[in-house]
Amino acid sequence: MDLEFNETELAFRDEVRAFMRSELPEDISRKVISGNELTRDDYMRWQAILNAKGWLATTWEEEYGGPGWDAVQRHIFSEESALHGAPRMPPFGLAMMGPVLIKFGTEEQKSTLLPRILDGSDWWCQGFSEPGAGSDLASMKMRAERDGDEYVLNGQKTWTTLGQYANKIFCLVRTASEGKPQASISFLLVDLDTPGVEMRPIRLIDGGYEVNEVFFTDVRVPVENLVGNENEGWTIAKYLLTHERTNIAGVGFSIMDLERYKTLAQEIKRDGMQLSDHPIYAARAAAIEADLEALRITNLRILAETRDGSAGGVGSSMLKLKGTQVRQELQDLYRSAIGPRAATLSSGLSHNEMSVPYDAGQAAQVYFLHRKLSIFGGSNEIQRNIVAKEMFRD
Amino acid sequence: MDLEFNETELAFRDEVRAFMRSELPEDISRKVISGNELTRDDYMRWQAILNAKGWLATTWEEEYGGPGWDAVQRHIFSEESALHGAPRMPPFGLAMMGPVLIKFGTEEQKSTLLPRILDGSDWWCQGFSEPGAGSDLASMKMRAERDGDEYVLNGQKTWTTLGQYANKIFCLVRTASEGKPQASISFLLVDLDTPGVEMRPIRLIDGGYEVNEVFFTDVRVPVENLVGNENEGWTIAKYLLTHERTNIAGVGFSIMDLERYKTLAQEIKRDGMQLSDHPIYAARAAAIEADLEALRITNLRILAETRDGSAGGVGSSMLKLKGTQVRQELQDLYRSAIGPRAATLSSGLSHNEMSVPYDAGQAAQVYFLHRKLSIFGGSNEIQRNIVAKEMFRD
Amino acid sequence: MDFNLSEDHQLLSNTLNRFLGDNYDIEKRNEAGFTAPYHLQDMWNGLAELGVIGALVSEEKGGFGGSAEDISVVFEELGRSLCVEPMLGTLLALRVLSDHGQDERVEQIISGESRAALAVYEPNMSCDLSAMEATAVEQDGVWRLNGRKSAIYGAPGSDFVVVAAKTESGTGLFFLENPVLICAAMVDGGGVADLVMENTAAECLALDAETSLTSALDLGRIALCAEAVGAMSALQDLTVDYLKQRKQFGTTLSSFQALQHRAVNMQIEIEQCRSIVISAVGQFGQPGGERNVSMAKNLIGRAGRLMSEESIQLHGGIGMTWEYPGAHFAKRLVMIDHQLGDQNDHAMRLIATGAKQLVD
Amino acid sequence: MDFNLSEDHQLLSNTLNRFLGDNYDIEKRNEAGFTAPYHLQDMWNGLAELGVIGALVSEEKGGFGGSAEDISVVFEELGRSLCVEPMLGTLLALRVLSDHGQDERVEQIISGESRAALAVYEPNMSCDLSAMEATAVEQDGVWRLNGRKSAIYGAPGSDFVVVAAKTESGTGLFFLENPVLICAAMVDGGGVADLVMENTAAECLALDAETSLTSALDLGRIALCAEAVGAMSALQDLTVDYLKQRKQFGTTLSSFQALQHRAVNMQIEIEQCRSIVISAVGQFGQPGGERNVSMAKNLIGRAGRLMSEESIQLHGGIGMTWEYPGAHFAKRLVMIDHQLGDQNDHAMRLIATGAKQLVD
Repeated sequence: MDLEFNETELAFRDEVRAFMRSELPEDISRKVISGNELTRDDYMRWQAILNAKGWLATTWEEEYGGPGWDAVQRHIFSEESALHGAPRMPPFGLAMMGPVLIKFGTEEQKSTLLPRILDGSDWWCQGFSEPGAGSDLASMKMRAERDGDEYVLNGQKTWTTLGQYANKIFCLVRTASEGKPQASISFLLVDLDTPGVEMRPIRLIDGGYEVNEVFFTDVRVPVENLVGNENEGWTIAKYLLTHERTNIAGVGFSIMDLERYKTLAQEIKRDGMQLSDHPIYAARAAAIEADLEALRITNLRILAETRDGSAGGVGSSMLKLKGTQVRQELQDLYRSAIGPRAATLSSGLSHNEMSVPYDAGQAAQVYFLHRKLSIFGGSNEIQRNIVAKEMFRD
Repeated sequence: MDLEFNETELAFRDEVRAFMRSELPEDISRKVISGNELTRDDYMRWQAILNAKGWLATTWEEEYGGPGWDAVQRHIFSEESALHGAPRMPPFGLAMMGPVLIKFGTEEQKSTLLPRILDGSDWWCQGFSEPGAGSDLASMKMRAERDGDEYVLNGQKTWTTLGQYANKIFCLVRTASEGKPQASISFLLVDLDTPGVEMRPIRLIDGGYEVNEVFFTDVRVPVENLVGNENEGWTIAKYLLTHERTNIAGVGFSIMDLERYKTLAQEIKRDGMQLSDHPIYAARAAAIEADLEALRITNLRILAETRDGSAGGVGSSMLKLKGTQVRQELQDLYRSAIGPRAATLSSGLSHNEMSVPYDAGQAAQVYFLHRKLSIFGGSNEIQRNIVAKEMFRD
Repeated sequence: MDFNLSEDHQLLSNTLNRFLGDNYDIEKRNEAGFTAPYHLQDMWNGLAELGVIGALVSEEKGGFGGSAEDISVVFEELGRSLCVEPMLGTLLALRVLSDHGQDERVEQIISGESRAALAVYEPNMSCDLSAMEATAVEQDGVWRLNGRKSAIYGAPGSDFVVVAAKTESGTGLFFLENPVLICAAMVDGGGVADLVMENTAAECLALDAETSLTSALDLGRIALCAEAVGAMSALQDLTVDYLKQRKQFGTTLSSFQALQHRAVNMQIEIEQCRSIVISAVGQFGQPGGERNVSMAKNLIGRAGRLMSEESIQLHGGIGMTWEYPGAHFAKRLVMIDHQLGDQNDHAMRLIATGAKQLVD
Repeated sequence: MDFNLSEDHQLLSNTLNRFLGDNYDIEKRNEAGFTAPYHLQDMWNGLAELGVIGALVSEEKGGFGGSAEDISVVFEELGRSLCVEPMLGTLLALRVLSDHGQDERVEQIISGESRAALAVYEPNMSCDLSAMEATAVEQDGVWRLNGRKSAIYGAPGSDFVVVAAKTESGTGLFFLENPVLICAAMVDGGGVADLVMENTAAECLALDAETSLTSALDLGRIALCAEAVGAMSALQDLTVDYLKQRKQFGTTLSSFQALQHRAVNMQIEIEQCRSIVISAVGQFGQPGGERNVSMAKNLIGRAGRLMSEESIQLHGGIGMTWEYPGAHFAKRLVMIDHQLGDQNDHAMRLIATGAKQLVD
């Protein structure tokens, strides 16, 4: 048994660290660490820096422009990214569209679309969920009717993350009116500037804007935009859902959050008592730290098991479950540590005016926004169902 | 809104308190408070004292020998009993058999059996559960075949509490081979000394003995022992299950346990620190105290709502759920407070030798035994199902 | 023993419920709550006309109520409608003003003519008055205040602020007209402000008002707890309705046992919260009654988080959206824990007062 | 990075598993564990023959292992079989003896010829050596001990006890042959004793052995945590099997979603416990490694209670019976938290050492 990375891996980690220290723009990392929204330009600047280094499309094969990393390297890269406050690059182009095209796309699709993902010409978003069909793809309703060399799309998608920055969307659509979803769904690419597409923002609980609804009214899409065969979209969707999801446990984010809490606890007083000496807070932080250290190792164990393949469904479900619990606990601890001022929105109260080194109301907003962790991307209830199915299999 | 008992009720409470202080034998209350098992004789002594006072069969009408109390008086009596360390009288004769006979029994059954319950001639036990059918009466298997003026019983009952002290058992038996349980079950009384009845102890997790299995092999019982009509036992069982259960929240027990904990925390040190000053323990005890105070009021609220009738199913399910949680938390707090010595069974280490005023290993035993609170008498999962059914009713 | 509201209280509750229901939908509330002055003046006038502000003060002090129960009846209804009007700040100010013979000012506030707030909290102080750092010193017959106050609820748009500050005799109260405030919205809507004082001249109301302050703050805590119970009930109704309607995998969410059991646990906690408010109300003013207040704030803090997180989770994505009323109830329930001392502050207070009791 | 056992460790694990499986059923265990001397001499001899006792000490000190990983491999198997043999007490005694050049005694213990236990804990001391009250004073060339030791694991039937007591130089170690013990069974089986010392003469092994003691106790904690992981795995297997088999209302318990989700939560905690033991083993002896030990003991304490209570609850009545093996696993998991410092003691240790680190 050996907990340590080997020498090659350690050297790689040092290389990533050096890169983060020299190349990650400080204004971006500051935003990430304090939980502020990133602009499209922030993402694009970091994307260009990664692409120049060849570290952008971490899961792609080298022939398509990926760095040729194994699972451990990908893990190291994403953990170091989190620890240094690098943006988590939206997965829709790099981690979803790219691998899908590489596995299911035509040569034509690969040669035209993959480079556009890397150089930022295309920002993809995802059209899977529909109102009334979040985790339940089988009840999906959006239709694509074949009309000559085109499909005519009618319906609605929702929870489309960062759709406001995107120019393209990949959709699951119903191409057969009958039969099981496994045999009636197709995977289709749509330009967002096609007539009949309308994107509307959904304001979230914190007042911020990161997801959208997309409406399709008689939208005409050429049949070449199909990925894979007609009525075989289920296979692609399943591939995406079970595909290795790097950093699903978010250990790096949680380590960063715990550090942030510890700094705060050294700086803030509650009723005259230094928060780091406050027994209730200190005992709770100690328990969370134990959970986080265990999670870090669990993550590595599952990584080691699946070093050569994709992560098993049960393993990644467990990581998602515990990972979101730990992160949400930390957000709650941080919010709660701030005390009465956490109820105050920052507008009008600058950092200096607060005379404490944190953005008080921001912490509560971040806490509320991060309730999404246990809902989006397959709710924790769905993850428990997945693990239970495996546990109670005959 | 008025939280207080009225003057009559307060006078009654004072009367009960005075009675407890003067009449409850100290050796018995000591056993109750420290969680030791009571002997049959302990129960019988207290039963005789209560019976002499006319306070034994708290739920019976006056004509049958009950005290004629309303729900508030019954509540006050059971709370005061708990607070003073009086034994909780086994419900099988007094709270189950008695009310069933009064409601469903023949005049003959009432006149012969009720007095025998009061004077202790009969100790009844309960034969409802069967192996493989705990909360699920529908899958009950024990059969009673009619043969002339007798039933012939074959089958097995289990979880028969204090059966070792009993001379009689009331059973649910299957008297029709087909049809719904609602139309095939009868309520039958059996002398435990009838040939073919065998009682075997079940040792519980703490090594103690309070439940039993009862085996019936060709046991012949006269048809006069039927209560109600043949195949109408379901009605009686349902009556018993929804009948008002006094003190289901166990508030008095929990108050006593919290006091016991506070005394301990004043007397014991952990790593040199007085336990009452230990922030982790003190904060936890404070939260439990808040839960308990809320439960005390919840109990009174439900009592006030149902003052004149029997407690609603949902109300008593909620009281059982929160009541068992609070009691079990207190048992856990107490066990945990004792520290390393809680792992030591008391045998061989007398109180003096322990040089602390508690029975160390006993606390852990009591904690384990009290896991039964959330299982027996309708598990907490069943209670949640009951409440959910009401909540989500259309 | 009677847990029903009296006829008067039932009337107050119904009137308020109807008024808020008729005049106060969630869109209007959200628009007002996040834009200065963070409430609606015509709503405030309406509440004054209904006598709701007066219900916070006793008849002998010029109001028409003022018992802990009056206050809990009012705030439960405010919570059920998620009202952002500055009633908490007004309650706190009214109580200390009426304790110190400020009859005229009290009358103005009750009539809705003017509005006041109470400045107690500070960046390093959450619940324990002895941690207060702001000071008041008399120089040449003028009282001058120094220090920083924060979390002054309802201060934006108010006409004056009552400030608590340390004097040589204890914790004094000072009256500040047209204060210069740093105003902001609260995370869950409504107004709040900080106040920086540098030799700020003020009128002295009392040199040592700790008893009055503690009593006012404890009533504020009861108010917040009652508000939480109202908000929890409304949120639970939304959640149960949603589970009954929404279908997934071909069946309603309410048929999934894991979700059922969680909804039951929530329901039990709501009952517990309602009970602990009754307990705090019933014991208010009795010896040891501050322990019941702290028990209430501790339990409500824990249950509020549970209700908030579980209701969002049981709703799924829709529960995360601004458009959905439930999200705002959920936010309110968590933020209530940040006001007037949170679950941990009140656990510490229970520990401190518990030790005291045992010594007595 | 490799989380597989080495071939040697796999062999050790398999051998021990087979030996215990062949010789040690639950009835035999329960009979032995509650009757003096609270273990089975022939099992102990068998374990010595297999080299399991030697695996607790390094080769240079006369054993055949001695690393934190060796110890965790042994104890995980002991936990899986719910073994009551006095291995914990032996581990503690062996480590301090081998640290102080007691080669002959170490050899006797490894061979099974004699047995020893370590007396550290006291009625008022749970985890923090500085709270120790027992003293040792030299008079006329003889060391005399005073005070009371408790929770001496594995002491009944042992040939000698190593006693920790305060000296002028620190925490000393003393050797006591044929001690007069107050013996008892543990709540979950196995032997434990108290020791009352009144001017008791003893041989001095060391005047200040705090480093050695802390290291031995931390290894003991790792041992207990590994034992808990073994016991949890076995208990979870029983629970999952039961849920799959047992029918209620016409369907298996495993088809109830509320129970499924709870079983999943348990499974995740077991994985977390396994991970934290790996972390504590990996960091043992490194700077700050005691924090990982305390994290392990804290997490295992919390998860152990969850596993114990939930497994009993999911079983229903049968889980409450002495006859059912699961009940004894459940008891062991809770009682492990009482040994060598519980979740709260280790939270306090994490707070103390965390503060130290930040100051450094």
